[in-house]
Amino acid sequence: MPQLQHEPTAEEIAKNRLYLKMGLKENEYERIIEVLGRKPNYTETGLFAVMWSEHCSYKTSKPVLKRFPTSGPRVLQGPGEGAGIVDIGDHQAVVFKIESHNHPSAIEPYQGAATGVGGIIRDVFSMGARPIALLNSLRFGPLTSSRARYLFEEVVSGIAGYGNCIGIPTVGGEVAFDASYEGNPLVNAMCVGLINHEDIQKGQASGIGNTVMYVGAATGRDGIHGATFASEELTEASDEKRPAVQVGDPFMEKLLLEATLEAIKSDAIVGIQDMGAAGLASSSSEMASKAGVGIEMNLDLVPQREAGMTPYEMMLSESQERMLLVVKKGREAEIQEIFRKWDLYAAACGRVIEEKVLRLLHHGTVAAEVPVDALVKDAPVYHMPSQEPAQYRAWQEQEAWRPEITNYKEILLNLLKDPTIASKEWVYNQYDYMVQTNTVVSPGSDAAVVRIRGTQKALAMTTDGNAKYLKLDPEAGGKIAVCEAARNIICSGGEPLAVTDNLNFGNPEKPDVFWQIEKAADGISAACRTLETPVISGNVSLYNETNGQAIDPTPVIGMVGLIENVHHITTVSVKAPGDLIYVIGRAKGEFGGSALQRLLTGDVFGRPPQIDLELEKKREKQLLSAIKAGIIQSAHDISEGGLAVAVAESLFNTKLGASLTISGDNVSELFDETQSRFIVTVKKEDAERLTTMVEDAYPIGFVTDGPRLTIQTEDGIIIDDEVSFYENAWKGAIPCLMTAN
Amino acid sequence: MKKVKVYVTLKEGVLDPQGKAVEGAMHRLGYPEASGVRIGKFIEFAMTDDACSDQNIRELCEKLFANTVIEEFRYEVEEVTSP
Amino acid sequence: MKKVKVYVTLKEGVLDPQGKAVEGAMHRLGYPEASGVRIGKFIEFAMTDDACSDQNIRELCEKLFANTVIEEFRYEVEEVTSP
Amino acid sequence: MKTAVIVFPGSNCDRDMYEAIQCGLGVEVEYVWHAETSLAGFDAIMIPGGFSYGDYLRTGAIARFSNIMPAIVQAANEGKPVLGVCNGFQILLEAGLLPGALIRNKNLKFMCRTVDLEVVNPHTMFSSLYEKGEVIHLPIAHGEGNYYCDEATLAKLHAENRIVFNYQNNPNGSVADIAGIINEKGNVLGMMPHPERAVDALLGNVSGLRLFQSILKHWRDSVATVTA
Ligand SMILES: Nc1ncnc2c1ncn2[C@@H]1O[C@H](COP(=O)(O)OP(=O)(O)O)[C@@H](O)[C@H]1O
Ligand SMILES: [Mg+2]
Repeated sequence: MPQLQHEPTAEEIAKNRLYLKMGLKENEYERIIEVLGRKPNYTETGLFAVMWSEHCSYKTSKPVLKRFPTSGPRVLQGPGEGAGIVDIGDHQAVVFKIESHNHPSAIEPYQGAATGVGGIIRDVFSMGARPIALLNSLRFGPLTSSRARYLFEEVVSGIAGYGNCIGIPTVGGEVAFDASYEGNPLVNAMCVGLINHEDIQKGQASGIGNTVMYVGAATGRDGIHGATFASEELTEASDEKRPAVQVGDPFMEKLLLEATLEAIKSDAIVGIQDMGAAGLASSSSEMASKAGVGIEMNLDLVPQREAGMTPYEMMLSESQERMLLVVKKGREAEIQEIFRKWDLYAAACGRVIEEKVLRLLHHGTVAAEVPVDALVKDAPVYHMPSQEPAQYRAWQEQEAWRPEITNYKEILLNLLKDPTIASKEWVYNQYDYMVQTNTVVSPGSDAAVVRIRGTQKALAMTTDGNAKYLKLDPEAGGKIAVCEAARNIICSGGEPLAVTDNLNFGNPEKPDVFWQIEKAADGISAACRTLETPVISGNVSLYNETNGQAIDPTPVIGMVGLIENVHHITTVSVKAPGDLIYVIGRAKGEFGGSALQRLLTGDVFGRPPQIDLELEKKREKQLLSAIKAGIIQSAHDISEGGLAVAVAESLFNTKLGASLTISGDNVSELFDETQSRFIVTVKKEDAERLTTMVEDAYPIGFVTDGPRLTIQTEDGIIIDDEVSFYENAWKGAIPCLMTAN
Repeated sequence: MKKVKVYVTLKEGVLDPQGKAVEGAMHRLGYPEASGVRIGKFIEFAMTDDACSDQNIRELCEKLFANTVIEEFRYEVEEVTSP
Repeated sequence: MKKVKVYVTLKEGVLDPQGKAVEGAMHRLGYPEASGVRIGKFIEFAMTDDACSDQNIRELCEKLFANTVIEEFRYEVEEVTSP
Repeated sequence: MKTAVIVFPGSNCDRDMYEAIQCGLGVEVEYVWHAETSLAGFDAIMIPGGFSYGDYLRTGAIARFSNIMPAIVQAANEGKPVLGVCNGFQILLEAGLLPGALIRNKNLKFMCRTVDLEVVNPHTMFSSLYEKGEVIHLPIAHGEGNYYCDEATLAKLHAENRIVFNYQNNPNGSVADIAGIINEKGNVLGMMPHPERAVDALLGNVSGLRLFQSILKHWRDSVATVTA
């Protein structure tokens, strides 16, 4: 095969071990030679390098992902396609997935975050679904650092810039700040779409002789090797890999979205896949491999933004806003017509062939020819060594920490001012969360709620994950992450349907990091099994380290729930004076990994709260039935900061107050983070119905007309302040830090 | 007193969605002869003579005006005759 | 072939919130000597010789590149030596 | 009343406007693609929000050259109600159908929230069902909603009572707290807040509905006059 002059030959690649630079290991290169029966040329080496990167092949995480429950009566599409799909009745289904853009966002936060949003939207509409909501999950270093502020500011505006422009409401998410993310922020974006069953598409290239069409933006030299880049640690040298970051064009994507959704209404389309990580290389080889066929592409016909692009560059480019379609032979013109209406060009650039190879033609010669299964199905899989860290044992055996508090008012105030707990209004006021006019519950409640037009139904959605618990005990923390997401759905009146997960961890080649990944996955799996919320999609982001230091283990759970009737929609806010406040579940005095521990000691240690999955399930079911029965006025789960924070949050923005009377150990009652607990309010006349429907509910006070928070204990009144005193601190914390410097 | 003019443009090879959209508009407006439209930022400010060293301006460009991951910059310094 | 460079800036008297924010950032970065920061746009494109009349460029500037309610523009045309 | 919702590439509140008119107001409504050249047969024209042409260069700058624009100008000249919301307002300004310009929000950030507006002029075909001085709540969602005009224009707007809505707590830096203005003839309204997002009780706000009902009332009254 002839080589372009400036590209190394197959011999040179072997001799100078150039494959190492592309991220291939010695044994992997040998395996390629074995598969091909010859040495790969430059383009082929590049194809293997990206397809066998962690980002595309999940080579170290695959064995872990196998542990997840992925099926269930409602699951129409599990992991393996652009996004997972769950049936919601009436021939409709909800489509969702989460994806990370951590490494690009560390280097170019605006574009890194923006293109992350763009990528996850394409995953959803490539399934044929109309995207109806976006969520995100973000982690940064403490806002006292100017770099953290810069990253936070730019990431939020990048997410806003893309989502607002394309017209998909960003309805929810979470943000936490911790020193472990200082050098390596996390940017995970989730997209939720709605689809009619008959419109479901697959990323498959079936039908020998069918035409491969390229649609969307032209290919440029941007983001070459983005996938391998995402599979490496960030080091000082990362700056040199800068071109791996792309600029997004949300306007182009909006056109692509509308055109694609119009095109799938014709039956001319056989398969669609977006070009995400590893661009043309992964979309073409994956579509072929899944369908058990091959693809021959003429790269001269690929729309190009720059002159003189090589096959290597075209195949590895991660230019944004592109899709690959497989269209029935003879129907190309129809598709082209639809795309032309949207000012887009659909280029017929290849065809489906019987031979299971990816064959690339360029300037009249064969530039590469590789078996598709070798790239996709037969990618290497590694079973990494795993080892329990000594620190974990030490924490497990440590005696439980008992905080001493004298000034409750100050503690509550400081908890509410903790940027991880404080109001995120500064963030979501930059997102258009109302466009599409379906957002019934806006950001700020437990889960966002989006109604489904033309039905009585709505969807509740949330992202959650408390890495502090995982740091202490990844298995317990994994369970809690799922349960917390489920509680947020329940509190909004929804029945949890399924999960998408983003596994953000450090370098899996380190045995203690791999142990965290395994344990977290075990915890997530156990919780998903008990709560009957299968994992239908997800993403893995490893090597989140800066100069050898891993982030806290941070799996993020995205969950969607079904609200059968919009009348069941419930929010955290208390509704009327005189309503009774109940807490569901007793505090056990668990402070390991709690916000209070962080506040008082500056660190976390010991055992995190324990969780009984069966109890969790029972309480969730009971509370949901009470909500459906119409007796719950407001519901809020107790999470970071404990009961006092939860009660305060349910008063904010209401002009109402609360009078509480608690007994027992004040500190535990107010600030511990025992799991599976809720705060609810009911009308007086419904009190008895509540206690018959929900077993562990006990009264702690009532809603008052005056906006005051009063907490009475056996030792007298320990808190008695205007709600605004706390509310101002809670609302002002992030804006204050952002403008301080 | 000096007047500093900084031009920040996207690096070659980096997609310029704005430039593309504007090029389309130019064509529709009756100017199909236009090509290669690129859009950048233009920043102008006054600076005291002593602060106006090359080193300082470069620092401002690199740290503030341009994100050198995707953008490049150039600048001009002019003498301001009357203040 | 010609290369056209257009500079669009806010008219004097029109508040430039972005310029003000950048000025604040410059001060915080340790350059209190900077003042009067204004931010504008810089548009660059190629045009065939025959289409590149002053009249045409003015039309493009007035109709498209600048909103003359708030902005003013100036432009330069350069000869492109090698195509 | 037959209503047109103009769709530009990048419009993204077109569906919301359509739903507001069809379900909220209950009258006939059709999308009109930007490539069309005629608006014959339509009684009212809605230019929805979004990011036409990505809002590249300037908001509304490119949309203004669409094929449909002459038909919109014609409809305006014929006295038909033309409503531009958010990006629609920006387009109307670029097209010169309304005076002034919209620049970036004072804090340079996109802002989405519900704001308090004062109805300054209830004597227009868009606001007749509101009370003078009434405070209503409407959502805003924009990055460039900071209305600017020179002093002479402002004086004229005041003198001719052409400011229809004012912000109570100016969120974006607009001159004289202006949130919405009308043309001299009184049939072209541009406003940054989104009335179409406030027509459905399920979403917690119906303050925008009376704006659409005002247009319908005006149309009914004028049909009645014509046929009388
Ligand atoms: N943590 C995970 N849990 C479950 N499924 C996962 C996980 N990570 C990835 N997947 C699934 O693997 C498939 C490939 O994922 P990915 O490479 O992220 O998709 P894409 O190629 O669209 O970027 C998807 O179907 C995804 O849902
Ligand atoms: Mg994808």
